[in-house]
Amino acid sequence: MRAQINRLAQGGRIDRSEHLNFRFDGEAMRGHPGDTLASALLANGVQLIGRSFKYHRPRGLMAAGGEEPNGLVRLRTGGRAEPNVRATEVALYDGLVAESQNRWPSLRFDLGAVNDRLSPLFPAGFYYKTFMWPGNMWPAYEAVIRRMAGLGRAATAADPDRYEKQYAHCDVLVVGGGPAGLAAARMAGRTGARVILADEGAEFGGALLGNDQEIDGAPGMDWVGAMAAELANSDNVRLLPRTTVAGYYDHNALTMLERVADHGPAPEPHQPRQRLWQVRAKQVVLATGALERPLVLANNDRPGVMLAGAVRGYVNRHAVRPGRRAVVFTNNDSAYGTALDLAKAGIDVAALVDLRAETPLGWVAALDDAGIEIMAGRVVSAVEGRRAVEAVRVGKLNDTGTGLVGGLGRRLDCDLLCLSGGWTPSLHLLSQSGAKLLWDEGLGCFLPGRAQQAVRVAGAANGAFSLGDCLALGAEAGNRAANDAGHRRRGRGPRHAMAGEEPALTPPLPIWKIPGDDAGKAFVDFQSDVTAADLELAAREGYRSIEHVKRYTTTGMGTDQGRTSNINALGIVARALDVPIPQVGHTMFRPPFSPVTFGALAGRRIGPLLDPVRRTPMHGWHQDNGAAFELVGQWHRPYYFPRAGEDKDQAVDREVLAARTSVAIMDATTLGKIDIQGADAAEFLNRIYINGWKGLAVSGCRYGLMLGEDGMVFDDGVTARLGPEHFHMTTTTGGAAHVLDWLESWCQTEWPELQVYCTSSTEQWAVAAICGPMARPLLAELAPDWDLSAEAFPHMTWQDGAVAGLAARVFRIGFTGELSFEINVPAGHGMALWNALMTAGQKYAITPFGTEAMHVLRAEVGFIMVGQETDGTVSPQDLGLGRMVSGKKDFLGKRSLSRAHSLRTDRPQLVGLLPQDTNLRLPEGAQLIGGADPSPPQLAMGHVTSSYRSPNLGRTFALALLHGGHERHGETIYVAFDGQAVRAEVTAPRFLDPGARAK
Amino acid sequence: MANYSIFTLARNALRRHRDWPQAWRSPKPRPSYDAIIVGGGGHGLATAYYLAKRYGMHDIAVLEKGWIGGGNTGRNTTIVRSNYLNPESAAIYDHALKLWEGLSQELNFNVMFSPRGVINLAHDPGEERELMRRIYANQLAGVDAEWVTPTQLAELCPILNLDPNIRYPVVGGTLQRRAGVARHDAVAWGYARGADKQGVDIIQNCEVTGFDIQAGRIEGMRTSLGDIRAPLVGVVAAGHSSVLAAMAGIRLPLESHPLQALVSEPIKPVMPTVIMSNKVHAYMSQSDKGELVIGAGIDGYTSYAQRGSLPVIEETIRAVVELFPITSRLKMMRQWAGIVDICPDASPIISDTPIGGLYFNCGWGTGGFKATPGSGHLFAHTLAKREPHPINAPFALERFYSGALVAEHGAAAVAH
Amino acid sequence: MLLLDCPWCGPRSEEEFACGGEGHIARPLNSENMDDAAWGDYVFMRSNHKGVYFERWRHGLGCGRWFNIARSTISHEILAIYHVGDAKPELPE
Amino acid sequence: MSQARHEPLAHLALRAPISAASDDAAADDATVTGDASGVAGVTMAALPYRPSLILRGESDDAAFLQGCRGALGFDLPVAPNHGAMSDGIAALWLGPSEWLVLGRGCGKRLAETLAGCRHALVTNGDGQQVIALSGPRGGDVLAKLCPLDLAGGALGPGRCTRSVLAGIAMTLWIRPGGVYHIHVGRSFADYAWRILADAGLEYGMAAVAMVDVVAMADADPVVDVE
Ligand SMILES: Cc1cc2nc3c(=O)[nH]c(=O)nc-3n(C[C@H](O)[C@H](O)[C@H](O)COP(=O)(O)OP(=O)(O)OC[C@H]3O[C@@H](n4cnc5c(N)ncnc54)[C@H](O)[C@@H]3O)c2cc1C
Ligand SMILES: NC(=O)c1ccc[n+]([C@@H]2O[C@H](COP(=O)([O-])OP(=O)(O)OC[C@H]3O[C@@H](n4cnc5c(N)ncnc54)[C@H](O)[C@@H]3O)[C@@H](O)[C@H]2O)c1
Ligand SMILES: Cc1cc2nc3c(=O)[nH]c(=O)nc-3n(C[C@H](O)[C@H](O)[C@H](O)COP(=O)(O)O)c2cc1C
Ligand SMILES: [Zn+2]
Repeated sequence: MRAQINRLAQGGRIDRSEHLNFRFDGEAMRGHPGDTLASALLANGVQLIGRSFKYHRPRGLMAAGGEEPNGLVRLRTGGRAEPNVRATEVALYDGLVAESQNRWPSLRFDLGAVNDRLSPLFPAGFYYKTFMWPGNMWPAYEAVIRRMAGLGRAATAADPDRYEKQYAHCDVLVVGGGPAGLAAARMAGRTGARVILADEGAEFGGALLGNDQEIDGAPGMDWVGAMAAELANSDNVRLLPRTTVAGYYDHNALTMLERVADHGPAPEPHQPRQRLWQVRAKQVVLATGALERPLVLANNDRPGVMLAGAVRGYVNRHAVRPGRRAVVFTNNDSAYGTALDLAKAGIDVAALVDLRAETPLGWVAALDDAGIEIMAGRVVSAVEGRRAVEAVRVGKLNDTGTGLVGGLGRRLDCDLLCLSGGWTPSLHLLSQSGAKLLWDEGLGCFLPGRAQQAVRVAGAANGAFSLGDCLALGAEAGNRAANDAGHRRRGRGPRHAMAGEEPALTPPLPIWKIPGDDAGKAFVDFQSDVTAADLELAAREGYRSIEHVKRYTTTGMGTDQGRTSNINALGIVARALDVPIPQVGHTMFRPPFSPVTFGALAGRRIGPLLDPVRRTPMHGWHQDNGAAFELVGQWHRPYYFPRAGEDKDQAVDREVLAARTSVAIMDATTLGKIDIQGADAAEFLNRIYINGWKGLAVSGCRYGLMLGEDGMVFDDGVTARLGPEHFHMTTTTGGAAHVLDWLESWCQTEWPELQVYCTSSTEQWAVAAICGPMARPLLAELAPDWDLSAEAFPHMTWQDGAVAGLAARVFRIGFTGELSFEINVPAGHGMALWNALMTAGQKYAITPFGTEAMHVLRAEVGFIMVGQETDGTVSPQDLGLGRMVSGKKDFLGKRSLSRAHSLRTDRPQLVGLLPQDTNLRLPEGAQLIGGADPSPPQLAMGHVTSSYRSPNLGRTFALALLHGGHERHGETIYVAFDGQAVRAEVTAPRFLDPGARAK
Repeated sequence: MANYSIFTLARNALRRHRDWPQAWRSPKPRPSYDAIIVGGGGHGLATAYYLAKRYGMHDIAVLEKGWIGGGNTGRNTTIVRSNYLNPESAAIYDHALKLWEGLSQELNFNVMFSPRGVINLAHDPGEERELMRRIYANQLAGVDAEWVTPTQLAELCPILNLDPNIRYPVVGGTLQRRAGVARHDAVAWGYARGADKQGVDIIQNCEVTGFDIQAGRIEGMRTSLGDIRAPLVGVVAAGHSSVLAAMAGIRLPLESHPLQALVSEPIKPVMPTVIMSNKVHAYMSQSDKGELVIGAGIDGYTSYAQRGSLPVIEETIRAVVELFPITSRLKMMRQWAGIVDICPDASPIISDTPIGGLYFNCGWGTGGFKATPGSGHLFAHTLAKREPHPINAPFALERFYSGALVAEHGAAAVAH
Repeated sequence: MLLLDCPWCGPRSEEEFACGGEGHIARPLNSENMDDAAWGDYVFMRSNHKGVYFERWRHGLGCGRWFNIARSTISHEILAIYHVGDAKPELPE
Repeated sequence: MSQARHEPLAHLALRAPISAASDDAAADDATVTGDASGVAGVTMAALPYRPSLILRGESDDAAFLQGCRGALGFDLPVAPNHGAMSDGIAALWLGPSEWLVLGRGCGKRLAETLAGCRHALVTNGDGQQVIALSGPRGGDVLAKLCPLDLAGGALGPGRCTRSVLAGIAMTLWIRPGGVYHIHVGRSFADYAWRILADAGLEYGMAAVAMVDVVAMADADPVVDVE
């Protein structure tokens, strides 16, 4: 077990009384509650944590939060393994297991590090310039490149955890629980508004967690505690720690990722691991703080080079000593506090190097008192050491800030270099919301431009870098947001007194690339291994747009999305192009702010809950009776009912034969049904269907075809006239919803003068279709009061009455060309009806059949299937149904039928095909050609749309769309598939005559 | 201009890469050109390249309102294939695929065309039928296409969920082996560099704001950098085609919608091929850097905002987690959208217009990246000869009046 | 994710709605006498406007009603919501 | 007409009521779970069949409204998303020309009183399943699956609306006491039940079936066609 050699003896927000055991790369270590994995590693003296993406350089931690580019580990094991996790964001728990990534064979000895030696060959975009020879070898090069890249390894087993999603609505969403956010949430909450406060961290407090600023004469964290307690006690406030606001979408819709159980080894039973919140906020306050930037200097990626603010946080919050002897290098005031806090914690501060000649007066005395040397107008010009910082050189900056006076300068031994290159307000979310960001020359950063949605920015995110301003402006933002959300009551809160006056700010001095050691790489994007030289090369090569530079060099494209690097990159590119920064602009911010787990985005609607399985009232019976199911839309329809020992063909043959010789029964519940009523119902149908409806008698049924305005068939079905102003329409199973939408859109928007109501009744009815010669006696038995003779109950009519004692509506229609009855009963009685039919049908060996037999039966008689014979390019004429087209009226799509192309006679037209080999079932989709030679390339004359074996015909047959097919009955053509061409005869698309049978 | 090769790379390494020339110039526009291409996406740049290289027109300019390749060329999921249903489509996409196969060498710029195969999954008998029809049509058209069974799929992509008991089990799929992915940005840059070498002016940050039309003929245009004259104009503006058409008083059969995509964080290789599913709507490949590149759907409304809504992403991620269960603990790193020009028959438009000298190349919608070289070449031919190449003749605007549409919904879907 | 203020139900999430594309496209009454060009214009050609766009939406998973909106296709801001059949409102571009 | 009606969720073989159990294989058909402590934060009940119909007509048609009053005994709610009920009959506004009417005998009475005016009546009770959600976390369960703002003031007790539940269409009727009636199409009932049960796991879910929780539910399964 390693010892916590770098744990400070006192201080910090950790619980020293409890020990947490964990492993990193197999080595056992310990930390305390309150630690992150990062702080615990530092406490254990681990500096080398990962290898970089391209050059496999040794890397240590740079930051303490979500902006960490280097400290990525693979966390957990098995199905819970997760690559690319930032150690800085992992709360330590007992039993934690993590390993380093992107190294082989080990972190210390990584063969990939040879890339660093070869790096002169690998400048930005090198791969665009090479690997082109010999011509076809790229895939081989690619395989090697792919293995080298890629950072972590994904899990190999299924994820055992649950992810929830939840919608939320609020008046004010406050993002960020630092001083500004807490003040805002408190004020908004006091108005009675519905408030949500979300913060990434486990604890509220933001920057106050890491520094020791006082509020009202007490430690800042006391104030934070009081705030959090007040908010927790307000019914109208929802506090969400460990919750990252990830995306800002249209109309103030935001997503938040709550890490519900990530701070423990595994979620409790039924507890989600993470929850994705989808918030709709009337108003948003962004109090997301500011991110510190590193300085770009040679070898600034050595383990031991860290952000000054992060170091301060590790010392104060985690009681960790990130190094024993530090040099602090800054271009702004904020790092002075770090230097002081380091000294306070007993860490030797070799010097504070400020590249500004003018130092902030307010701080100088304090540093003097602490005995810290300030080296002004100086830079850290070189970093020595390979796997860790061993020393730095401090040189004197020339007047223009472009070079050194007198070489690399003085050598200072140290093992920690703290960098502060200024602060970047965290405006990712604001930018996602559509607002522009405006460059502020004085502060050296982008500030919010005019809001495009109902959002305001407060605190450091708005460029307010003093605590007093953050508190005051945060409170004001919260109050105004609540007011704008309609909560007029003014929140009241005390003004706060800061401990002493915060020293006035001396402006930062942006020098984007620190002059110094030319031999070393000066990193800008640490994760993607992009150096200042790469950026300059891109600019030189003509990649002048910052978006081009990004893509050419990959800067800002890693898992941190360049949180610490984008502004430095921008500064360097602007300098290389010699244009002002605003003219270069920043790259586009996109969601998510921080990577979001796929599992959380997927939520619970995966696996068995991916999509509903729609069930008919008889579904259970079908399951119990061994049905094989077919997916049709969301329904599971019986495909066929195999008996023991039967394969699909045998079962279908049996079902088909039964339908033609005795009686067969099918569950037709899934067909769409639409109730159409109103004085103009018949006129409405006249406009919707291609054929006429006004003359249809009450009690009659008629087949109709619907076209889109492009003249192509999109649905069909039988519609019955239930009364003078009342129709019952049926649609295809898959088309039901679309047809209803189609009807509604026309009657609501185009023809509001028509009195008609369309109402879905699909769910209301269960439908059992019985067909075959014995259908009549079977029904007669169950409907003794009924005269079922062809005269009393003719084909294409319907009647109401009792079937098996159930109120029923029976349609004498069918889709099989057989004598058929479609019996409709209220869905609750579907099962009773089915049982009655099965029982009474036993004597006829009643045979349940599925969709496949239904397809065979209908094809035998040449009935089309929408979606099989049609594909959105087929007109009624093409199907041979031209005679249905009414010449007397207009209807949707009619005009398209007389377009030049619609009138061509060589269009694909529906025909029958009889393959010469009567046992050969032509594959559906096979292509029709004129000759016996299928070799490509050649143009097809059409394709097979449906193909079956018919036990009735004793042979196979098919339907096809054939160019000019209506005139080609009797011709021989060839059907091409899989490199062969087989002969077939073209026939009319009808193989059995339904006429007599059905009637 | 320097040739790109391992040797020049090594030579330049010695000089610390100080001497690389610009890949393309950034000239100021001249007052007039023989021809102007509006739109510096892959298609526009390829058009200019082929106009100069194959049709000898060198006095031409490409005007781009932003940065070249910043439109859909820079935001697509890079799937390249040619297995479309109609022979007209197969011809145009396969023409492109053949150009892809030698493109890096032709341009002396590695566009990383990676023919790692593209698989379209079928989840039910209906889809199987549709896909089989396409296979047979492709076989006849001379486009490679084969059916792969679940067993073969397990080998082609071990992380694919082939459990037969899931909600939409995979019953098989089509495989086009010659298909694959390419590096989208490199395509724009490679063509730009190639065109520039031929003397083409590539002018960025130059937005066309109006046309100068006299007596039914195009004379020139107004731009954010001043007026420019040209008797021949090819508009290749993808999602913005209708906007440019409106400047010429024309309407097009297009709707512009955001189409979304996203990438995961980079991981070590898990995905050796490209997989697409229409049923559960997702398509995925893995880039050479290691991110999973995932295509989502379109938003249902017209937009020019280049950003999409969350539900579309959620739908796709559900599908991805279902198809590839090991992705559950991976993370979305970035999502974005492009504005795609959706055409009613899901086929492109390469056409003259009622205005003499004004041509449009648009309507590629959700799937035109794969066509880039072919589209550029055919459009160059059309502009130079002032009449369509036989391959693009069926894709004229006229078809929306005659009814001779080239319906590719099945093969194109919102997929690639 | 848009928030649409249904003229009947008030503000609801986009998930409950369907967009029906460009509005104010009247179906020609006398299509028989139209030439192919005019008919093709009606069926296929759209302004697809960048800027304020007048379009039809339906609260399909709500009250079922169609209505018109004026929406910026650049910012997605909704500038007006009005009933089917009402004239286009006057709006600044 | 004496045949028993088959309830859409009959296949789940729900027993009523069932006590909570903290079983990990929770989403299992007939099951019921509690949270770790076995306490149910939410209770789910599959309500039995009750007659209902869709009523169509125009809100500004005085004759129609009067006819409705005659049949229902109260004013048809014409304000969006309002429900009204009295004497075991309820009318829920679904759209400006569409209402859901629940209760026995309404169909016949409405057909009579509306005979002279523009209207339509479409029976739909058999096509529906109502799942009642109650308990302290009922609203949270709903918020996992439905984008409505249930606490925003617009949708309090007595209100009703159509919306989406996990991608499927539902009609929501908010009853007093934090009880939500979720109406879904019969073919979707199984899915709705499963996903609600799943969503409730986190809070502890008790499921009850076929319980007559509302006075107006009618156990008599007889209904006429039309
Ligand atoms: C998310 C997504 C995924 C996709 N996936 C695939 C895929 O996997 N495979 C595939 O084949 N296709 C795919 N596509 C489609 C493909 O990206 C496009 O069809 C193709 O890139 C279009 O290329 P282009 O050059 O025509 O258009 P663009 O690259 O968009 O170029 C058009 C250019 O015109 C410019 N422009 C516009 N207006 C003006 C003006 N007034 N003045 C000057 N310039 C102007 C624009 O700025 C733009 O740069 C996808 C698209 C998206 C958005
Ligand atoms: N001296 C300086 O130059 C300087 C510079 C910057 C900040 N500061 C100090 O820092 C403090 C700033 O206060 P503040 O409240 O503005 O910021 P803060 O940094 O204290 O708090 C911001 C909070 O927002 C959270 N956050 C950021 N993005 C988030 C997201 N997308 N989702 C959820 N949470 C998110 C962070 O976790 C953090 O807790 C002040 O004390 C100020 O003095 C000083
Ligand atoms: C194939 C492909 C791969 C991408 N890979 C990455 C990536 O690794 N990292 C990243 O940040 N963005 C990646 N992107 C997204 C781009 O950063 C960017 O979002 C996209 O080009 C759209 O541009 P915009 O977001 O700037 O508008 C990728 C885009 C594409 C098309
Ligand atoms: Zn509504």
